[in-house]
Amino acid sequence: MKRINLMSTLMGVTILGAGLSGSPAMSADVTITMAAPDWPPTRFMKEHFDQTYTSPDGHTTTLDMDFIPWPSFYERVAASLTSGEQKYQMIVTDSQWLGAFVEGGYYMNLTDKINQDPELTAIMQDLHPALVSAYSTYPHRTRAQLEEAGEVPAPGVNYYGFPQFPDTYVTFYREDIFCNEGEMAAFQEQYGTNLPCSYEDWQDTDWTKWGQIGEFFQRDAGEMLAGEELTEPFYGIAYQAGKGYDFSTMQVNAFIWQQGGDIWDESKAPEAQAEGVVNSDVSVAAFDEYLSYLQYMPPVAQTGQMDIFVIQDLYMQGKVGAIIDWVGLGEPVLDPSASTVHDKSAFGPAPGTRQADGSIDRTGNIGGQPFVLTTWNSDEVVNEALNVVKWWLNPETQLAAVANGGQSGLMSVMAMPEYNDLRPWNRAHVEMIDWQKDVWHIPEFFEMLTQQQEEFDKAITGQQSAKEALDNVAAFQQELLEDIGFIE
Amino acid sequence: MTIKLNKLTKRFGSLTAVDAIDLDVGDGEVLCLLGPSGCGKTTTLRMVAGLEAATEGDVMLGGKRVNELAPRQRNVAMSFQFYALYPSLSVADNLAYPLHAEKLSGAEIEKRVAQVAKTLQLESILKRTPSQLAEGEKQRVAVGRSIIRDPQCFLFDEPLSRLDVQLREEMRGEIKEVLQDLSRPTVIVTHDQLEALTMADRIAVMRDGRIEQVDTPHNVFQSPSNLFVAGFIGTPQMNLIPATLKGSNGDGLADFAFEGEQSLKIKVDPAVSKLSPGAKVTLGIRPRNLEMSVEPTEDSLSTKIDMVEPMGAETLAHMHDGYHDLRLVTDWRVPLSEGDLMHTRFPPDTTHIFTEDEQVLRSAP
Amino acid sequence: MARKHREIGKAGWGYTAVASVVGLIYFFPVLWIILTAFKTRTDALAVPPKLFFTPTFENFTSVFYRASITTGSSQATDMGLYFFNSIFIAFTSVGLALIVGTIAAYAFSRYPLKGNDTYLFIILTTRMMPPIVVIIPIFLMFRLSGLAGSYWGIILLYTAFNIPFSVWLVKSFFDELNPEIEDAARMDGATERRVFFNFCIPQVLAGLSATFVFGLILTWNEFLFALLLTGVETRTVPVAMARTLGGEVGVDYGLLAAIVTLFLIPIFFVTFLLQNQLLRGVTFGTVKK
Amino acid sequence: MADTASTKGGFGAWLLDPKRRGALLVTPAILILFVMNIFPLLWSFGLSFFNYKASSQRVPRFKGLDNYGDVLTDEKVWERFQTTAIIVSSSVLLQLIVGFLLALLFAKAFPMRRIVLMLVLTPMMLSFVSVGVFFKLFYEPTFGVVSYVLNMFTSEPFVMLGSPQGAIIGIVIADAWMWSPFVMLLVLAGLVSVPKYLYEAAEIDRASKWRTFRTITFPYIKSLLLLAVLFRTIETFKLFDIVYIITEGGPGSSTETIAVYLYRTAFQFFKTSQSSALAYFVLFIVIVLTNLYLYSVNRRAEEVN
Repeated sequence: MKRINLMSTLMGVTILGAGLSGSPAMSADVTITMAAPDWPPTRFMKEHFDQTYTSPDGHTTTLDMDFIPWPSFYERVAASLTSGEQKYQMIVTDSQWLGAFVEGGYYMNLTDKINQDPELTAIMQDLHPALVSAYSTYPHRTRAQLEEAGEVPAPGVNYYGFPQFPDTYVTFYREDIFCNEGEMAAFQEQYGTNLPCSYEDWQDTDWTKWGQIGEFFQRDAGEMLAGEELTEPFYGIAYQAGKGYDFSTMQVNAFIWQQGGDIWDESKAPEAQAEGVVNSDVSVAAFDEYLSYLQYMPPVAQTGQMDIFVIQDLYMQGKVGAIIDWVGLGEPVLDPSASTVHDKSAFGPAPGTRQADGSIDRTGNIGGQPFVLTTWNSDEVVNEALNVVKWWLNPETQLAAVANGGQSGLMSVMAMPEYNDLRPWNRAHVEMIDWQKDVWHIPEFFEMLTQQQEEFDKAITGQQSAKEALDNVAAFQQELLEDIGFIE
Repeated sequence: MTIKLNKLTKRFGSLTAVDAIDLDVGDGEVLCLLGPSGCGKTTTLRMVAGLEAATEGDVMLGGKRVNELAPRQRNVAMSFQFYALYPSLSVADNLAYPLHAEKLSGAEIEKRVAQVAKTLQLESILKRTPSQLAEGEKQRVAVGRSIIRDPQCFLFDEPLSRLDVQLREEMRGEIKEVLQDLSRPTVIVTHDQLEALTMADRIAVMRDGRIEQVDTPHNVFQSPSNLFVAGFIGTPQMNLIPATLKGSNGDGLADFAFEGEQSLKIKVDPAVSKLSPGAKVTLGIRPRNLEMSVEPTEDSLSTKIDMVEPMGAETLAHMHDGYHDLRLVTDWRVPLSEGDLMHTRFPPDTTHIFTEDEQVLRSAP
Repeated sequence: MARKHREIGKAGWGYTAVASVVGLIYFFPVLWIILTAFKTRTDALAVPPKLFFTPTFENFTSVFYRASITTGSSQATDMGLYFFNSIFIAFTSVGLALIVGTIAAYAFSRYPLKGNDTYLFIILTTRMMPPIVVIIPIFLMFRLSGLAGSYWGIILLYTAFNIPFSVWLVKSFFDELNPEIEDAARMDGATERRVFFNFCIPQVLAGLSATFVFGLILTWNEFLFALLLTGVETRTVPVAMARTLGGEVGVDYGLLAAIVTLFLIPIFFVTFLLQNQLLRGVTFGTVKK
Repeated sequence: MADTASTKGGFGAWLLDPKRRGALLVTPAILILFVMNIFPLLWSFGLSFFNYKASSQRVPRFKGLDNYGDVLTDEKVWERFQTTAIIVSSSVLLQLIVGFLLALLFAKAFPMRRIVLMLVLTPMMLSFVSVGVFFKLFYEPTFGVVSYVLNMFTSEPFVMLGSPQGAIIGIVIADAWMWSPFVMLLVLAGLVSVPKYLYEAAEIDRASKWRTFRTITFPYIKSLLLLAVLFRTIETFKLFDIVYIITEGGPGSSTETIAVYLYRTAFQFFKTSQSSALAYFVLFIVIVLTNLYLYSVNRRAEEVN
């Protein structure tokens, strides 16, 4: 298949079906160049590949990982794709990028391959549906929609990606102070409820208690904390409230979803509206609640710079008692050279909103990255790349990945008895993954995200109210989405 | 008002630029510091101005030691070699510049500027900026700026060096005229002896940081006190001929032998009798003092003309006797041609004798 | 006792002391970065901030080695190669721009073309464009020509970035020279080449040094194009540096500081050596004595 | 015409004809510039008349000047320009003041000046990224050394980046710190070029320090200062990394410069054509500034001559 459009070639986009395709049966040297962010989960993939991979087709396969620094990863990949460089055969990608790069003709639609290959079908069936929904589908299909179909792969759904590192946010907390008897008694006395100490306690922790924890532990220098005098101010809680990328949206969405509000739902396009949904009273109240806890957080919260790394650092340096952060950022917390609380930390599920029936809704926004194949490869390379996918999503590989700080999306692996003990946050992660939804996947996601982050930031830094922020977001999204035909 | 320098010394590291010089400049006197470049004359001037700190010795202005005072506190006027006109200011503003420190009224300043402008014929260019001026005009502005106020003394650093010959002559006269009206001690630094000879009341000839001779222009020219001054002052340069004294009588009639065969019996300063026969000396005589003679005499040297340079009213002849070069200046009407043999006479009392230590041999007046 | 008065424009050790205090205050952020290079993460983020601490050299080790995820054994980070690349690419491209620019500058100065000033202005304009705009076309061009990921690609690009600056600066130095000397040399039978190399170049050497330093400062830390147009083999330090800005933790302050510190050394040294020329060159040659 | 060339000895001789020497010598520079710079510029100039999006496979449609219309009527663009103008003017002003004072300090010769001067020159040699990262850390209310020092004087924690004004100040300080040395070098060059005898003359003429500065020093550095203003303005206009790292344009959009916005439009929103139009609009403004800049260079040259 060769499709050359003169105009798009001139404009910088070239979609070339790859040139040579040899016979798949013949063994050959195959090099798969993969764009990957430079961090342990991808480094593990490369190292483990070199140590264990043998091609079932008898190829000599090289996985050539182009490790790109995280902060520049998006630019590098976007520039490579949109300029038609065609350098990469596989790409680690944020799930939000799917729409833009699928529409651009860069990410390969794997639906047929999955349908034709029972092994791949089995893998898709074993993957947690929340992950399949978030990481693989475009146009985006929700978990509910996939499950409604009753079969995997679901008919009429296009599949693109596989989990490279599935991520959720969980609570990181200081066992030494949350389980301190004096503090526990004082908390009980002040709020008439228990200070969460065990995993089970956290399972019963909602946002109200989260706020109480924040208020309770906000202490000045000179005050006592768990029997010791503080030399600097201490804070109870922190979660992301940063202007960069998606560093507030991820947490705000949780509040909105849990309280019954919604973001613009692309899986229901073109009927789904933004105006009236995004800025519904429920959403405004949810965003207001999110904002109300910021007062208990370290002062950086006032700058709109409190991103996922800042809260991690505040926690690791012992400035805050509990944070909600990605599992993917958990490993350094246990590292004595980086963390002053490496031996005092425990992990629980993130708090949620208590429902009328007393249960807690923990719906959250999924993190982590899938990886995808690109469109310009020969059949031979595609087949070998799929072999790599199968190798990666093999339970053995996945277990090794988890043991080395990774996470698995396979339900069979998560169900293994040893899984929860491999890393201290695994139990929370497994519990949380069931609650995950994802933000938009449409090509215009970045425009929407940037505008939203800006409006949220104004609310976080006190320049406008929650209502104003969401009204602005809704108006902007409504106009944009109508313009491009996602809303009729 | 006087300037008095007392054992004034300036050292730059190991280099001694000015070496313990003593100097007095009286009220209304114009003194020229004359010497080849690098002799320390400018450094001396700058020490008087306060732009350079003295290493040792005293600078006295009006009888007061001023070594520790900054230039602004010494109240001196100085004109710089490159004029140092303020490029962004008009001529009028340049002239008025030194008056601001005196807190004069605007009207008073204007009056003074007009006065100086009149004296130096600057009226027509008062509005121009320095970059629009000719060299001569710049020079006049620089002079004007120093005379506009009433300082302790005037200092000029190579005031005419950047002018062409004609302008230089003109300006010499003008400056001299202006200075005569201001009864303040004035020091002019120059390497041009004509400038020094015409403008100065006294000249201090400097070499290697030392003052070789201080005297009136006439005396410096007529009675150089040493070989250096003799050679430095006067154009064309004085003839300086090494010789051996054979003998002398008390009246100053002496016999000299030169390298080669020739010898000379001439009348010189009677002090020559203090030398014992056989002493090495240098005879000095200005080219204009040599006379020509048709026949050889005992007070003449025989030479051959190498080259004739007409100089307008006079003619300069280069001659040699096989061992020494001689220069002679004579009236342009005297016919001279290259290759001619001639005899040059040393008229009585115009020949200076320098002893082996380069000092002039002269009986006390 | 009256104090000895100071001569204008000269100052002594007292002045040095005052200037050093000001200089150190100004230098403080750099000093802090250098100190951070010797700190553990905990020390780097300590409250109150630590001026005195037990120095660690681990950050410097980490610049060149990292632990394997699977085996924990130490792996080279290729940072040595990146340092080489940075130095090689920066020096070559700045040098090349200087050579090409000097030749062009000489022509602009001595053999003005029709519309000389227009050419010069267009040359300068290329420096004014926000780089983001040209990224996509350049990227595609590099792919088509096979220059992407090669030394030559990035060197040529940096050369192009430095040419406007070189031409303008060096031309102003040529303009300053007295062409009579060159004419005199031509009268004496010197060839054009000799005039250029034996008369002109020696007189503008100071200007060339200044141009070199300025080009180097402007090229040394270039990030965006290096990120997009270098490959694994030709990656430069500023790109590699970005790996310390976030991943599993936020900014790795110690490691970043260590790389910054090491990366400062070559350019600091060159600047120090050519300091006097820098002072002269920055005037764009228009200031004469 | 090929014939005339060949009669004189072929192409080589034609090329080396002294008439063509200027053109010949300029060719390598122009060639490199054309391939690496001018060609891509023309390319994106062409793009600015289409509705091309790099993330879309749709065939681009010719839109004429629509993109320019969109850019000029976009409220956000003007807001960003305003922000940029505030940051550029205050940063350049601060650079001028600091650079100027530093230049005065270093204009005197003193022992070890070469070494002390290097302390001040170093910030210029750092990367934007590292300056951004470390200034952000300095301002961080819990860990930052600046905050720590200021906290000693305030009861509330000092939060530099919490307000739009504070964020702008924070960015301006970082940028001005980095580039004041550049202004210093320019001014220093001006100061050094003042003939010493002018100061001596002023001293002899008993001019006050202020008068000396006004009548001698300032005229000599005036046009160099103008040069510094324009050069820095042009560069600061492109300021991206420091802003992006320290505030990401926040709080809200209060520090989002035109360069950051351009980046977002081109790289995050993939509005390739529209971003080209915006860039050319920026270029237009920069060219106006450049002309002023050249004017000042020429005036400087005239003054000195």
